[in-house]
Amino acid sequence: MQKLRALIHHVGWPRVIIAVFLLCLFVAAPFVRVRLDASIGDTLVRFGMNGVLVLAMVPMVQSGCGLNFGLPLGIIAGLLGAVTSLELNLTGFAGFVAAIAIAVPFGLLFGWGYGRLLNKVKGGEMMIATYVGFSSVAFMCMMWLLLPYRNPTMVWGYAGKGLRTTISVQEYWGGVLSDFFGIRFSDFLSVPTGMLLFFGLMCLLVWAFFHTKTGTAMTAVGTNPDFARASGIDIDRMRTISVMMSTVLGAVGIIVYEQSFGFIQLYMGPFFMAFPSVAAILIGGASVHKATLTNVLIGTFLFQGILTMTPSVINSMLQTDMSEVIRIIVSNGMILYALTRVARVNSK
Amino acid sequence: MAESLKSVIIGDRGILTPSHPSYTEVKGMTMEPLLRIEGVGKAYFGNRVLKDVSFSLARGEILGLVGENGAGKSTLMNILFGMPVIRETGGFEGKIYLDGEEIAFSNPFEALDAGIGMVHQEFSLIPGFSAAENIVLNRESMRNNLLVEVFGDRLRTLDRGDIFLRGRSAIEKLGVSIDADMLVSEMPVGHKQFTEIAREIEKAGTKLLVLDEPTAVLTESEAAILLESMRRLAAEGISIIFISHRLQEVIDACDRFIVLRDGEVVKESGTEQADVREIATAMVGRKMGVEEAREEEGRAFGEAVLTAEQLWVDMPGETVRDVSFSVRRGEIFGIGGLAGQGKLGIANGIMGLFPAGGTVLFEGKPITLDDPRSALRAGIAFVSEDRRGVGLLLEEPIKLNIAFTALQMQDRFLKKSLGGFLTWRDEAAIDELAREYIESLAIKCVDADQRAQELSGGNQQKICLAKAFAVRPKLLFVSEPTRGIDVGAKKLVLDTIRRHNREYGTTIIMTSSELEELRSICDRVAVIQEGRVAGILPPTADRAEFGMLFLGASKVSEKEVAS
Amino acid sequence: MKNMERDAKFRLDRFLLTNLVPLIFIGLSMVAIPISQFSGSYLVQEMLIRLARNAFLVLSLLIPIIAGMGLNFGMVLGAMAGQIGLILITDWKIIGLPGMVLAALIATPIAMALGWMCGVILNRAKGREMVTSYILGFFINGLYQLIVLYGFGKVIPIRSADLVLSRGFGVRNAINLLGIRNCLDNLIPVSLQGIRIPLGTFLVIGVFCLFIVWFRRTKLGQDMRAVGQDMDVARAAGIPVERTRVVSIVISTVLAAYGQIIFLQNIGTMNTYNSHEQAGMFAIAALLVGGASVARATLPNVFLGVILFHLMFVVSPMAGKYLIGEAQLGEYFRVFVSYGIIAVSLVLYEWRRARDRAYARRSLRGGEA
Amino acid sequence: MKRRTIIQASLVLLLVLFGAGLYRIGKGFDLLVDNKTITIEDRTYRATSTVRVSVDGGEPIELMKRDRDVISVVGYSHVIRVEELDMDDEVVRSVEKTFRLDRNSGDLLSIPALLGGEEAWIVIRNP
Repeated sequence: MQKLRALIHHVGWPRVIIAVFLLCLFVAAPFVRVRLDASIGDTLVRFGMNGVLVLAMVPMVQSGCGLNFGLPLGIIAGLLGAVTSLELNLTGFAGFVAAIAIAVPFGLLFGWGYGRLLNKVKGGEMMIATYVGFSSVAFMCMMWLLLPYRNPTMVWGYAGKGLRTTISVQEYWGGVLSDFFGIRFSDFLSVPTGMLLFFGLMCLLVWAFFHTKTGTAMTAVGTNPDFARASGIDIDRMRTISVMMSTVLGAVGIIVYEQSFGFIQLYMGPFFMAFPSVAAILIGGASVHKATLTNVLIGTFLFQGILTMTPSVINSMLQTDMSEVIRIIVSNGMILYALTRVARVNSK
Repeated sequence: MAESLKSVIIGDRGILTPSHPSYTEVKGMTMEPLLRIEGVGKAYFGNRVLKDVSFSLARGEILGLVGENGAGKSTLMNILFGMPVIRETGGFEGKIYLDGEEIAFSNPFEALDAGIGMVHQEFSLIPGFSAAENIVLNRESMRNNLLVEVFGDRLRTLDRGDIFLRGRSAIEKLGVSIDADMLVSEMPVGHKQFTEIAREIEKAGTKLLVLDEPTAVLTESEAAILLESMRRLAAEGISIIFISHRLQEVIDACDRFIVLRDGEVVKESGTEQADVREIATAMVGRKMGVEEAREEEGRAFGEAVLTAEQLWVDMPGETVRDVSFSVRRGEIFGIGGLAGQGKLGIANGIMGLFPAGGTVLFEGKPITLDDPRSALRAGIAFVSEDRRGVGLLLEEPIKLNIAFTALQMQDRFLKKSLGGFLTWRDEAAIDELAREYIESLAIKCVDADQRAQELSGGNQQKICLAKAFAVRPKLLFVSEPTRGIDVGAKKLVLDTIRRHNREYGTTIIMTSSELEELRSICDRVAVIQEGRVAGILPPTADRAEFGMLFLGASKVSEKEVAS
Repeated sequence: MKNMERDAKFRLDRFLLTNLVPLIFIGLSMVAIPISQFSGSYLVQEMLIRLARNAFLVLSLLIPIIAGMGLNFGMVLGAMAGQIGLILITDWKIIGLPGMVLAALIATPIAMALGWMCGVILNRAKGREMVTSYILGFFINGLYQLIVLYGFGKVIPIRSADLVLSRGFGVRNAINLLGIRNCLDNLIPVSLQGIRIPLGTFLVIGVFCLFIVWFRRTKLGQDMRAVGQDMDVARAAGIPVERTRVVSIVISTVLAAYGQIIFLQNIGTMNTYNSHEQAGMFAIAALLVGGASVARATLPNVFLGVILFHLMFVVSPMAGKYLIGEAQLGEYFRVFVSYGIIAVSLVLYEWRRARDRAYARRSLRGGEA
Repeated sequence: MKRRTIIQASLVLLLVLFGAGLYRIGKGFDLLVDNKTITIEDRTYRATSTVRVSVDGGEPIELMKRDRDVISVVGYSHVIRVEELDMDDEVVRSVEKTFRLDRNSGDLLSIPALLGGEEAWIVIRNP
């Protein structure tokens, strides 16, 4: 009993509750005639889709910039890469790689500016990041109308210009990762091997980075900026690098998301995209200034698991669709918990 | 006026001024001192900080309380005010009587209610409020209105006119001229200090006022006005405990003084025949438990390796104003002085952690101040006084803490792979390094992967030293190496520093508040007072010499000492 | 001499920085108004309506700023409380001013409870009040949806068929507030040269401004100012810091509930699941446009802000249409401006705070001689 | 302190009463004014002519035979004025009647019943 209590304390109550809740959903699923294999398949797909976006939180948290509510900025870089790749009429892997290749420089550029801005407002990063994200999305709304994209599958038919709200990538590079080495167990369960491998590769890269000299310095900046400065580390530079990494990961993440989802969502699409990722990493056990890859993996799985399972299971049980409300309460409750917990540790 | 207020001694303890209204009562032997402290003692976790302190204070008397930092003054005041920290750590011994009644406050508000006022060193004022508003803070004059009946007392309206009048009369009582409508944020420092005192005396029934180093931030003329105000208050029957490092002020303003050292009253007398030198000696005196003997050896040093000229450092609470000194190769150079005088600022400024200016030459080449990399690259390392704040990555393993600076600044403990494209941490080399230091410094830990925060203070300090040694510095700054660690560990740490100096010939500049510690291992000791070098003495110099320098009572130039 | 020059330059910089946002807006309006081709009287009418509609909501933000808690993004809690009141009176068919007052009466205890909760949570997140209250808004929005979407019609009875979703419970997305529409605005019909003046609402707003002026002179107001400027000093002086902060949020939340009711009586329809979210953002943007900062806001900031912000809001779609031929672009532009202005204000505030700290430190520095 | 608690409690009570009062004076009803033939408890009232109806002195509405219309009223107590018109729109007969509504009363005002002197001229609408 004592051990169990210690374990729960170590893992954290919210994570335990959510894990138990998810487990209950999986157990309950067969009883309300929800196919377990389909559920598992969906969870895996969503896990792969969102993984990289959640991973994009790690560098900024580690360098002490707080939760990256400015993720939409990275997403915009990814969108630019995606639509440009479509404009070039590239298909298959070439299209996917081109999208990433185009998105990365944008990500670096946006991240650089965004990082410089955050360096000027140390202490108030999160609120400002939120609004920088929002306003950049709104700014891009204008740009999507004005940028000279001409591919007829992407622009409004009647005007011949201005990008559509939703653009299909099926005929270009939809599913190139997901179907790569895809394993089909049944009609309902297939494993998106390629996408999971790609996510794994990204995790490996991030892991490796934090074992290099720069990565070590970045961790020190996040853990104790005074220590880092006394050891001769340029704090602002480290923070900027971390923001650039986060932004680039966000850009790559949205492209992975789109190839699996099959559509590019422009305009207000990226608006609230930061919140699920923030919630996921916090559910995984990260705090406002410490995040690990384990947090990413566990958090993404738990959060996406709940998102997959609540609509099907709860709806079958209660005959009402409460999944949206549950998503709002769980994800924001989680963020709220993290924010108040940090303050309590600090005040000691 | 001042002369007439000089004390006369009645009996062996009670002191009153002849002009005092209750003087006649005293003659009738009905007098009970306002405050009587009997046998008060206090230990924190077995560490004794106060021992059998007894004294009493009569109405209208001004008592000077002097002592080095750590002598127990603040603990005594914490006990008097019933600070929660005292109760949380097991209460105190002895008894305190106010007006003949035993008191033991459970929080400072009770002390305030009982008529004890305290003026702290740091200003406790609301910047956007006027002097008057601050003086009556949370005791505002108010008028009732209808809504009070519904929403409670806090919706009473303020009576601004009366607040202004009360503020002004409190200021007038002090005999200074401050506009009661002036905002605190626009005031010069001295006025803030007076505003704060005015707040305490404005409280109805303030009988006892504790002033904690009120003159530290004041100019000389302001300090003179303050002392004058104190006498006026005393004449009105308010007793004052005056804590100060400026001994001359204590002698000028007080009727009587007591000296605390290591938690004990070592001297108590009237100020009439007092002499600064005598008080200084009493204050600094010999400490218990620190070894006195030092190996006398013929020590020869090389050329000057570090020279600082007109150094100023803007470190909050430890401002360095104008410091020049030079340190020779192979030497252990000590920097001492009372807290807040600026001794800690020197190392922090040279290491680029706080804004600084002046010239610092190391091996003939200038160090760029404001840039930590410059000093680190030149081969200077720093063990900070703020161990947990600056010294360690508490949440990271021991080995990373030790290797960090060497890894970042000197590109050691790295290995390349993929043809030099990737530079990794060389975990094996880091392990090796950590093992080496854990062994040589006898760091008590489970293994090198343990997190730094799980270790005791002494072992954490050793990690800080190991981190500095790992960069193989030519010059090492060590600040307060024994602060907050137990006696056994103290000796180990000091021995480690000395051994490093002897074995590698590393030049060491050690800053410490503990004079005996400096005297035991340093070759020369500079004393910093009010941001300037008060003097540089050999460790064998008389304690009284140091005491005088600590207190700024005399300026001894380095030349005099050297000759 | 050099110091004085530096000071003067610093002061000028400060003035520009403090008033940068209103200046940008005045500049933008001066360019956009002629392009939009709106007539003066139309704009005046429009501004009067919008002032009446929004001022109260913006005013509700002032008290937490006095208490040093920054912009109260948690005011959406109050807006939700107000909306619950409105849903109930619409269902009960309570018409006109009595209906509006009854809605406010119902909303009050709900807003007090929510505000108290918000205040307690913010006390646990000192130093990051804004982001916490912002997320708290989303969180409570989840609970609000739970109640409105599943509670109404199941737990809380509603009878009106116009309100209930076809499935038998849950409230429809759009609610017609015909019963109380403009009832306060038109209470005292006044017209000046063809421009209608919503005098009733202005009277309420005026009374509220007087309340704020009076409130600052009460003991509670004084305590809030003290807490806002230095929490530790206030605590040392015996002011109950935590309680004061909670009270400031409760007041703000209750006032936001009233503000939302006034806002919706002017609009006349309620978007059950969105109205409150926009309320918070527009109110905060308007206040910041008026030159307020996270730490300081005055009554003139409120009115200037509402006028400038909504001027931009009215003018930009038309200006976009005439300028580029795309009204849609103007729509996006004003969304961009709303969010951008909050971002810019927050950045300026944090930046200025860092600069002021550095400046204060420099002036404290001891003599270098 | 006690006095203050009493004041506060009574204020809360007052507010609740005030709310109830607001409910009463603000309660709105949508009334169907009906000029159709109706049978109430075996008595049949025929709609014979066009009528002009106004409630509480508001804007009058004209109802032809077999017409019905909606009037919104606020409050519980009202005065209805019905004028029977002939072919030339001349008033033949005018009836004024005070009536009260409550939670359970119907919302269909049958003009023929009213003119026929029926007591229960306010009926509950058949769903």
